[in-house]
Amino acid sequence: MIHTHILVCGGTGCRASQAKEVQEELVSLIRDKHLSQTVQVTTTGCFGFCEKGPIVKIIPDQTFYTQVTPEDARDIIEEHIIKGRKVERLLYEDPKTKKRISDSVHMNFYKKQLRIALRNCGIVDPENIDEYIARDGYQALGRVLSIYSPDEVIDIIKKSGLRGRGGAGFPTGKKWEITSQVEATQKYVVCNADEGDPGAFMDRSILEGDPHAVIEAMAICGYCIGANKGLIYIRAEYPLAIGRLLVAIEQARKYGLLGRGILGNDFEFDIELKYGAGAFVCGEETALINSMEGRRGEPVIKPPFPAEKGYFDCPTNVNNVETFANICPIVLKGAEWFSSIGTEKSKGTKVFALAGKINNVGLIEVPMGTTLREVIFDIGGGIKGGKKFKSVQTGGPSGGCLTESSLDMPIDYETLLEEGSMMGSGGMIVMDEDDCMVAISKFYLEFTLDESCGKCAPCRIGNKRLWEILNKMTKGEATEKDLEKLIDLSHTIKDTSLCGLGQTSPNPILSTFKNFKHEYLGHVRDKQCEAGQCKDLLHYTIDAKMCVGCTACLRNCPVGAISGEKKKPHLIHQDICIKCGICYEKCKFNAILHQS
Amino acid sequence: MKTIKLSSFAIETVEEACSDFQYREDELINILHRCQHKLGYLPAEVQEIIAQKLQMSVAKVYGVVSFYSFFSMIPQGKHPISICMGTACYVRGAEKLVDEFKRQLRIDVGETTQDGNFSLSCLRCVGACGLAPIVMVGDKVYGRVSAKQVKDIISEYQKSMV
Amino acid sequence: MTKVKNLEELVKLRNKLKDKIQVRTITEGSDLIARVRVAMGTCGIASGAKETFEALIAEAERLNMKVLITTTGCMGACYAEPTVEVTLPNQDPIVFGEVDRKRAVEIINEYIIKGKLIDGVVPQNHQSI
Amino acid sequence: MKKIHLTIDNKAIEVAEGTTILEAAQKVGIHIPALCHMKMDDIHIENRPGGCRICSVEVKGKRNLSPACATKCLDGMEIKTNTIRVIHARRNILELIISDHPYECLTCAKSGQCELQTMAQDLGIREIHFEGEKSTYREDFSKAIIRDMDKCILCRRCITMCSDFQTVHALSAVERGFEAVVSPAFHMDLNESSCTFCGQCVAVCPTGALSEADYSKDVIQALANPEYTVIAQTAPAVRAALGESFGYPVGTSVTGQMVTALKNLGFDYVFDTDFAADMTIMEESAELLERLTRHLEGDKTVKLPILTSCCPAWVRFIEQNFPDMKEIPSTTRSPQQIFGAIAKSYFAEKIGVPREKLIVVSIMPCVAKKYECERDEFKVDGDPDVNFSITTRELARLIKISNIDFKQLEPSEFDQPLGESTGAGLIFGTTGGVIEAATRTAYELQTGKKLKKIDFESLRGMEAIRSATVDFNGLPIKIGIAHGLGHARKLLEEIQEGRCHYHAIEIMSCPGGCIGGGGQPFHHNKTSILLERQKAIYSEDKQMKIRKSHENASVMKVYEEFLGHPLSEKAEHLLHTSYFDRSSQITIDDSEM
Repeated sequence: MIHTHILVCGGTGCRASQAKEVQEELVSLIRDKHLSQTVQVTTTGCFGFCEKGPIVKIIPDQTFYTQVTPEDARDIIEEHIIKGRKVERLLYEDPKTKKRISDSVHMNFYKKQLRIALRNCGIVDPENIDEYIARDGYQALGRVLSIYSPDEVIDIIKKSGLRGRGGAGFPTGKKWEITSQVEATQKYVVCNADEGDPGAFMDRSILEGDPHAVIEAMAICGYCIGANKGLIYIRAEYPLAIGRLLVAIEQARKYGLLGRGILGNDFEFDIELKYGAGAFVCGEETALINSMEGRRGEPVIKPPFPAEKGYFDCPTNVNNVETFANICPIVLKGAEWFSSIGTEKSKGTKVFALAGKINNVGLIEVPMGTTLREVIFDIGGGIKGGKKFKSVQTGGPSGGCLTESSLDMPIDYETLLEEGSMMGSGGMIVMDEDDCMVAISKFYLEFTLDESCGKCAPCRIGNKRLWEILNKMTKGEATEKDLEKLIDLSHTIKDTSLCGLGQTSPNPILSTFKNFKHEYLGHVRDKQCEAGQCKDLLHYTIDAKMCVGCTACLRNCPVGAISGEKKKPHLIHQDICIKCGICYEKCKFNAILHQS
Repeated sequence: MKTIKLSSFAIETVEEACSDFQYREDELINILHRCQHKLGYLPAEVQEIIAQKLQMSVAKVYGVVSFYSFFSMIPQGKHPISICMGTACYVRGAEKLVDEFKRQLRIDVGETTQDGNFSLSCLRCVGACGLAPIVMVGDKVYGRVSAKQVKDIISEYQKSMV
Repeated sequence: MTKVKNLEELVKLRNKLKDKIQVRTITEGSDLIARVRVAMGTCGIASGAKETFEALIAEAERLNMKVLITTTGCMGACYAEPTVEVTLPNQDPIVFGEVDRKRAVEIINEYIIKGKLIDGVVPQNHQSI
Repeated sequence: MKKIHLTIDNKAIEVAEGTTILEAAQKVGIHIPALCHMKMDDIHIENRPGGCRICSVEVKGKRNLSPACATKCLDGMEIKTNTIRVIHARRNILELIISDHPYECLTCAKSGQCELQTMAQDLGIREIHFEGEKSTYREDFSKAIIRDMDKCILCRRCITMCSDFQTVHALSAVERGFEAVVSPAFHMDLNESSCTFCGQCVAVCPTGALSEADYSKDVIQALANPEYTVIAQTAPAVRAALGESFGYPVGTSVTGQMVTALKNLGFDYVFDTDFAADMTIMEESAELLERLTRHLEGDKTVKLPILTSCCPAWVRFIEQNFPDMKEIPSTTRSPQQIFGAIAKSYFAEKIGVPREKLIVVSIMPCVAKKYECERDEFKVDGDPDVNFSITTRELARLIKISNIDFKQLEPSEFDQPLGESTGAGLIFGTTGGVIEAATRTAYELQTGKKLKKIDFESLRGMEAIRSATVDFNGLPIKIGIAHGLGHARKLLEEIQEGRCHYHAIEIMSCPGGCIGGGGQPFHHNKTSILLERQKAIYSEDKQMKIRKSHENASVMKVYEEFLGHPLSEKAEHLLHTSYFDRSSQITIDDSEM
């Protein structure tokens, strides 16, 4: 019977530092020592600690070895497995105490992720309210209703320092307070689940994985501001989340956790769903309210804010999904606990959807103040395919691209703004050397262009012009004068657009221009795309010296633009070539050249 | 008098949707969702009846329909092909897939092939960023698609037609 | 389901449920031999988690094993979907990545029955409150 | 009310709470340019989407510029309207708007009156830095209104008029982003939409996106053709506004010069629509009295109140929206159509010209009249009673085309017999006028007494919905007045619900009645212009020798020689009409299933 497992990290980072060789060595030693019946070596996914790779972990004693070389394998087997003595020099040294830590149980600092909003995701069955209740579900609501006054709860939220997770970071407690103080017979709690950033999916994951967390928090909010009705505005493109929310709402009603007289108190609250229909601008509060009222999702000028005049002109508190998901733990564990996490001005954690040219694409939650480097290289496992990190984009189409120099900045609302990006809803897209920053700007502008409601002139026409200039650049048709116009116009659009969409739409341009000015100049002056992404600036040729005539390019070319005989150098016919780049990807001999 | 011609099924569908939502103008989007779900798309005639039932102007209904990208006035192909254009998919080459599908099907994004088999659309982040780039045909998800696979995906459905 | 009348009842209910379902490890005396959770968010389903889920149930039924298999939300490891978490009695949960039908059968036969790990374990590098 | 103190360009000012920056600035002599904003005091028309952003100003402490039209003044605000930042941003936005606008100023219908053009001049735009793709749309040529949406700047004033003021809802913002535009549903033509052709969209459009269908060329051709006898009829509201196009102060009545100008243009006869208005009154009062008598006799089938029917936009509105009530309006044709019918029968006979050789041109303050004269029921064997209807603006252009120096013209009189008119016919041009004219006649016909006071001041004004009770010798007649179809809708709904106890209601589609028509010289959102025109009408009425329709000798002569009496068979045939159900009907068609 197997009683000891040796886990060897198979993540890209560790692989690059000989993890495979370590594993082979371990396996052969086990075979030599006739331990195969009791000890098993297994490859795992990334441990998220790539800077100290390769990682080897022993189960069940949880020993955590770092920077293991193939030569160390012998000590691990002979000392640790056979004699039961840990190999001291391979244990992780705490950089502060200089002490070596023997097992991962005491290595929680290595666990850079802390899950508050995602606390139940991947743990509870979202369609079974019992599992939620078993994990303290609805205890916060219960305590709020029987112990606290609305003002006391608002005070807790204010003291916790929680800020809106939808992007701008307005203090949540304050928002609740404002709505609670407006006098009206009818008020509403709205959950904004119209997540639309391309590359962001945390709200959807929370709703799919832990719908009750949002329902409970909305009820608490209703109690605080004096609303008996909650509305969740959710994208119709999220059928699974919708289905699970409906099940959850029904179950909560059956338990009397929604409806009249909740938990024996004189409090009524119920929730209804409203569906979005594919308009990103509806993430903006006033547009969202227009859409919920069955109209075109066009924003209107604030003030009045929804807190005064919202859904059907009633005071309305709008928070996003992740914000709500933080409420119950704050109520249960206290404002002090929450405010002890994070930085001075940004408390708690933030969920990010980590994607792009990164190994561990996924959903992560880290305390505010974690650095981008930790997120990308430790948790994210570094850049895919061993390429060079170039930029990380946060804040979606409203955000910006940050460079190497920002990697050690702690993530919080203010720092990201200072660095020329923003928190946004939490998309985090990693880009490598193959990504052209001009093309990325164009991509985001295309998005804004698609999603602009068209109401105000700077956003409607201005973004079109920005896109056109960028398009000219990627085609090598732009001049330096165009570049000047691009920046000038960007500032005007920021300064004069009606809503947040337009006011932030030039951010991708301004931040990439700030950090990658030479790439813009390269496109306009030299008509060159250094990343090799702008296909109009490239042409593909075959280096006859390198080409072995394997025919791989010829066979894979979708348009038949390549000719050549077997084992003889091939040729690309420029008039047929559509510059799709498949030959470049397929060639194993570096014989395809792409040049500006 | 102007006459609006529609099938009895469409009329019933609209009537049911409107009555389920108490003929409320503010429920227009929910009603449109329901009708599109049942009818596949929202032809002008359907919008005319919805407007009549909700006692609102058809210009307003169309204003809403044309505002939201989820609503369509063109019937979708038998096999609707959607390419995710979320950032994650974009940086992993979704644009090339769009180009290739356009080339293979000889239609633009937002169009349906003449035989009605395929329609092509782009969507924003399906949330399967780990599998980027993503292509969906109907409900089926294709992950880590390369431009080369495009032809195979199309022929998979062409075969099933014969 | 009956209505929960007050906070006291809710606390009682929680304590009862905690014993019944919350436990991450399986308590002694239970006849369960394993608890399995399949991450079934959109990303999981898009990667084939439904098939995985069905395969696990079918295999457990075929072997007539008492395994509690439930669905759950996204575990966060999109790059390794579909992901499956398995908890054996008195052991820490293990998460397996990229579990297709074949690997689902393997997990039951190798890990649950024999205690042997299979490649592709996804280390859990987060703490949850 | 709370007072608020702030400074604008360093000028201190005190304003009432709720005042916008734009309004506050005006008070201290600072004119902040704005494009989409439109506010017409007294008649409660406001368009403030905050969309054009031209009025952006700097508010100290705010990160972005704020739109002056939609930002309320707050205590202690420090506002700058002319910093380099503001000026630069404003110019950039204006350039953007122009970059998506055709450069067709030279040939544009709105040239010289276009607010976008004026602003480009005022801001000294000499070059567009941000050239790019322009939006293009199919032009929509209806008989009354031309939509050239390439020129739309999405200010949405037209939507405010069409939806909020008129409740016609023919237009909506459609599509989104760069493709966003104002349009009827499915980009259909106005003809197929619920448009009533009231022309208020044209009246407020800041650019040439919406304009009247121009028939001035057809008129020139008809005038040049010796085979035709060409007759002009001029509506009362035209004379009160035409002068504006030639530099006269607003509110100057130019009746005599207008007649001379028309004669100089080559019209064979210059007549007055007021003449036909007097006939309208004869028929309408007869109808009112007939219905009233039956009502008083206890006839339950009689439809009351009677509604006026001179306004073609209003007629189309009721046909589309209230088809079940199409029996309520008076069946009397509008003055334009009565004129046409009489001109091509009675007058044609008189001068011995066959109908088909007679061309009737109406000069109207209205664009809906172009639609009205196209209606089939106003044609005889395909020949329309009124051949062309042109607006006040088109007439002004015709005068200019013909090198006539309007200001130098000596006044002259209308031709006879169809040029004789009364003050009653004249006041048709303003809200309340038709019903006042009808009252003057109905009172005297019903009671057999002479009116002591001809002016019914209680029926006048600019209030949206007005009501008054007139004592018909012991019989109280309740009268309602509405201008604006939205207000009309309210009254119709009251009638539908049985909450309305009026005997007669006058309805006009345009604000202020015909003086505010869609064919008038542009008022550029100034209500004061409408008020001045109204004044001009009432003061001309006062100066008229005859002020009651039934005292119009020429009208009486037509009855004597030709029609017999009001509501006679011949009168019914020539001067009355019927209305159609223009609502849409759903029919089942399973043929494709």
